[in-house]
Amino acid sequence: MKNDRNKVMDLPTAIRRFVKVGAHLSIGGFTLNRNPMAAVYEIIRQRITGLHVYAHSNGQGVDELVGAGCVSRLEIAYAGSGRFAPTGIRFRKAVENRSLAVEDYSNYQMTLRFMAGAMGVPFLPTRSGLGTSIIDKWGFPAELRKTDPKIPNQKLVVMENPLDGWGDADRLVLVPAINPDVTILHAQKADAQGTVRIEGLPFADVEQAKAARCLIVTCEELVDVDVLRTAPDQNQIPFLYVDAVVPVAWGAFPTACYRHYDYDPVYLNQYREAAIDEDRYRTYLETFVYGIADHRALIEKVGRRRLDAIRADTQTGYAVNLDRR
Amino acid sequence: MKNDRNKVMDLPTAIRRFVKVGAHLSIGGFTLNRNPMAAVYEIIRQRITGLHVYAHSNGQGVDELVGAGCVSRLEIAYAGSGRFAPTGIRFRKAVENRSLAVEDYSNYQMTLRFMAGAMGVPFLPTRSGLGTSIIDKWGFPAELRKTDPKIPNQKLVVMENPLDGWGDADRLVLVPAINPDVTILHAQKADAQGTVRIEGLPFADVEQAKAARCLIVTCEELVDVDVLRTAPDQNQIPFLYVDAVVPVAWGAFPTACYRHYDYDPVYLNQYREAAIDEDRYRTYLETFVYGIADHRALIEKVGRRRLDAIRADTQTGYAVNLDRR
Amino acid sequence: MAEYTLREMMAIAAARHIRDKDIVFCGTGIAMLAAMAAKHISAPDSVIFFETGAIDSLLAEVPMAVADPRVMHWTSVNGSLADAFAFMQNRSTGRQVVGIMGAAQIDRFGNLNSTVIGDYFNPRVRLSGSGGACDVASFVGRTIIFMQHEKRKFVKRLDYLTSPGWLQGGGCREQTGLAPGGPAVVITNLAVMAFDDITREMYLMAVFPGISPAQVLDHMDFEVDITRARAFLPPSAAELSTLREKCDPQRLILG
Amino acid sequence: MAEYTLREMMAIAAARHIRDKDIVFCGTGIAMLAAMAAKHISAPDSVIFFETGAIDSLLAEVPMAVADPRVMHWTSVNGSLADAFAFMQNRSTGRQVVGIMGAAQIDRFGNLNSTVIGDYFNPRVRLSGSGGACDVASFVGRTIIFMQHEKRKFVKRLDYLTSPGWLQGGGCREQTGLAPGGPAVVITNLAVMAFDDITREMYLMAVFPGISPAQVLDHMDFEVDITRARAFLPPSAAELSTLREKCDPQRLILG
Repeated sequence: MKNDRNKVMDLPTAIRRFVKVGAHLSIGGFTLNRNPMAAVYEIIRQRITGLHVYAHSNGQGVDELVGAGCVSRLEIAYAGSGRFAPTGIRFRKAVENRSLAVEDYSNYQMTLRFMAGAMGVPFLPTRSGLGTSIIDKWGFPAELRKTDPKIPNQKLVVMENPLDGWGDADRLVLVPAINPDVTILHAQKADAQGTVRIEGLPFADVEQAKAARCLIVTCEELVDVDVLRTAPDQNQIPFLYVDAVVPVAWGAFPTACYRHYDYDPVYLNQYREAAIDEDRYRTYLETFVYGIADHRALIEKVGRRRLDAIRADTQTGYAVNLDRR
Repeated sequence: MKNDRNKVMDLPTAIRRFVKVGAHLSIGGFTLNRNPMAAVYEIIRQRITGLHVYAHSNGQGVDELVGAGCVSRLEIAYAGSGRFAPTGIRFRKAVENRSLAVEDYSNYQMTLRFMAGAMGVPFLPTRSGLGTSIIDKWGFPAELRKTDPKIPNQKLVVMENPLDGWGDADRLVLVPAINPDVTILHAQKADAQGTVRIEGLPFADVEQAKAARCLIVTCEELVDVDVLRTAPDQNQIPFLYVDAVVPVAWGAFPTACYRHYDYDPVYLNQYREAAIDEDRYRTYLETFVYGIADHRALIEKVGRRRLDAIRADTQTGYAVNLDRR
Repeated sequence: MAEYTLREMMAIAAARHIRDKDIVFCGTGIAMLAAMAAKHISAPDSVIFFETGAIDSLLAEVPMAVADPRVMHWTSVNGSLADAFAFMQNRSTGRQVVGIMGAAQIDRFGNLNSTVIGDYFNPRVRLSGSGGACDVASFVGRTIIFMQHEKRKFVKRLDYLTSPGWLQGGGCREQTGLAPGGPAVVITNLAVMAFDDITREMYLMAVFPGISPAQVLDHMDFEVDITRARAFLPPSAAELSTLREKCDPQRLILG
Repeated sequence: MAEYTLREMMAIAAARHIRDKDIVFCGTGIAMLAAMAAKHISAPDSVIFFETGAIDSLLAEVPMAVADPRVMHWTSVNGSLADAFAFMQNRSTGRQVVGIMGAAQIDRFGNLNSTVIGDYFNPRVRLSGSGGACDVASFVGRTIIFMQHEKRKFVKRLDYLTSPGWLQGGGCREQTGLAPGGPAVVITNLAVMAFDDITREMYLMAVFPGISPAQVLDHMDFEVDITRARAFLPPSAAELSTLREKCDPQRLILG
């Protein structure tokens, strides 16, 4: 029940309970920041496949899920991790060898789709994309859309403004709501009941959380209810939306977690190097995901020295003068 | 320019510059909380008339603007101030004697209308109101809507779901965007450049602010830029939306300002008593608005004893054990 | 037997219809007292939230409005109006919500008027308007309605339909495009009314001590089925002391 | 004359097109450097903001992505994606925004492709996709575009139209329902291109030192007007030192 008082559980349990084969999934974060990587690696370890993933620019986590073969369908705006991988390498390979069905949207369109799901309306309107191939070219075959009740019959609909041109708009793009079976996000703080506080940019995490049927929150710190309730203005997600609270230190590693740690350039570069070569990528998966018990083991493997290098400066929230080449 | 570095000005100047006769206006707050009352009283003192006001449940400020004859048209969801005046007394009189044109919506519909204005789309969809008189009965005459380019031709539009029933919705209500000429809100903190921090519930202030062509922010405290920039997660309105920053202590009085002061039951009861009788109401206006130089003078008139009684407790943010009968 | 006022009995009657783990939307006044009482008595895990965006407020003192600073203290989140209504329109969260509301007029299908008495364009009495009432009535799983039992309030035809109940009854509500769910009970100064599962028509469910079904009908402008009426179990001493001491010691609302 | 690299010249060329008080949307890489340089050189009151919701970040260190924690420090507001794009779609704020972007392909009307090379359903090369590019190109007052000047990138026909420029030229953009405004200049490794006010067709505005208009045409798959071409004023020592010392001392982007 969404208003149980204690939702704390361990990661394998949360993933096993809420992320089923073929589930419709969305993860929080943006490119190389606050991806729920511990959860992503656990999904890969549990070899959950056939996932239908919704992403705006969620980045590293999406590329790793795709690379490990967990994803069969992807609705996405941007598949990359900034300077480390302008185009996600495993994503690119999967699309080019036809092992992944892709539907393209823009970041705002995906954001609005999550927002529509959160608001309980079938669509939201925008001017974005008029005149582009995003409107004309539908990645998912029409039959798939017609036969699968979990996705809408239309990728989107272009409509004349029914309000006589009000708002200087003749025409609008209506993007369909998304209600994922499960959303997973990583936050700095949560309490056992499920109230969540994200520090720094929230990206679209709040909309993704509220649109989901089930919500798993992994957090750096599990805090006492008093900590969050004395400053509720700073909390974004009420416990009423949350199903599982999973404390995982370094849970976003190798992506960043503002005020806790920076992204790890060493890991991200090593990932890129591995991702471009099939043998090296298999070795990467064995060494850093399958061959490892849990996220704590990965963090221990990474080692104190690198962790200290990315530890966030208390003033700026990131690792000042980190070597990011 | 919205990105001038110093937008600080006094209240009479801000009102004179941005609130013209016949302007389309929206004010922040909700019933008896955080109404920009200093600005409301200044508008009344400057005898600005013919205002077209947009409100959800903005409360005390709206009833005083209506009572003083500043408002000719009102689009509103709820005209009252909680237990002190379940129905705004001057509002009720104005409607019953036909001196005020009213268009009725619900709170969510009005919130969505401000949100649509902020987002730059002509409408937003909702299920709210299907089957009600809010859909059928239009308060503004059709001619008015056709002839006035500042309001849409339709109060709202009911539309079949163009996405084949996606989201279990057959039918939706599209509510038209609002872009007020000016929005005025009262916040706890702002800096000279215009970054704004609201403490406690923001109500729909942020949407009203972003929907407006011009934005006046009155604040309890004008703070140094460092104060707000060291914790930007707690700020809601970027300076890029703001035109005027006006420091006014007790600027929401007699409504509440969380963490600063509670609403003043004495003033609100006295207002109700005055509002029901024409003579007493004229006296009220003379004594507490026209006959007074500025908000500071009103606060001095109210007097230390009553101000101390409503001063907020630092822990709870309101005046504990205040006599509110 | 314990002494109690009518308002106290009505608050407790409503509190009894709140189930544990319900998410309770309430406005000001007696509705808020009912929600607070339920939390102390029968539904400790129910959660109170307000259309203003406050979720699970501590409510150490009774608020005088849904925007009272007292609702902002010790919440899970201080959200916005947009957040609060989206929570109710969202199907998975909205269906868990029970809304408590009142009105000036009600019809046989639980539709409510809180906008105007007389012609909308030529009003005899102008009221406050919907506020969030229309939204809540459109969205949530079920509603509990407070009414004064008078002929002029239980009317054949509303002067204005502000908040949708079962509309014209039967499956009409869903056909119109509203969320499943609707009015559950109406609590008045005389009785508790409910709605038939099929026809969605109002019927007399229980009468308060000393009230006869005939008296109830005398206070209504339309007929309802009284054959299912049973006697209402009076408030217990425990219920009353909780309501008085824990919810409204200042008697701001109980009077 | 000062020594400089091509990247440095391109960054400065873009910086010169940013006016004081412009609100600058930028992505990562050279675009971000150009925005940072402009703020230090010619447009002190320009404001940098990112699609991720960070407004007026301090940028003590150059971010490696728009979600880099470095954009979150010392902002006016740390908003959401929804806030950032609403700011651009909103007519009164959006028209003040200049967007800096890049792409894999561009056509004569400044339409961009960053999605796929080859057939969308049978791609030769799959790229990252729109991200926020389509949104920015749809909403903002004007855009500055970075391109490598190559035949395969300046194409007659895009393989996929990701971000709308002037579409088919003339008044086509407004007729389609997009906001007024569109591509202003294209900055390449050879020249600066602009768009005709009436036809909205690309023309050669300025060539970089040592480059001839003919050479520029050799690197394009379509013809453009070269009669308006003038020589490009090389970066000054002051511009260069600002770019190097203030914007990217680690040469993370300048290389």
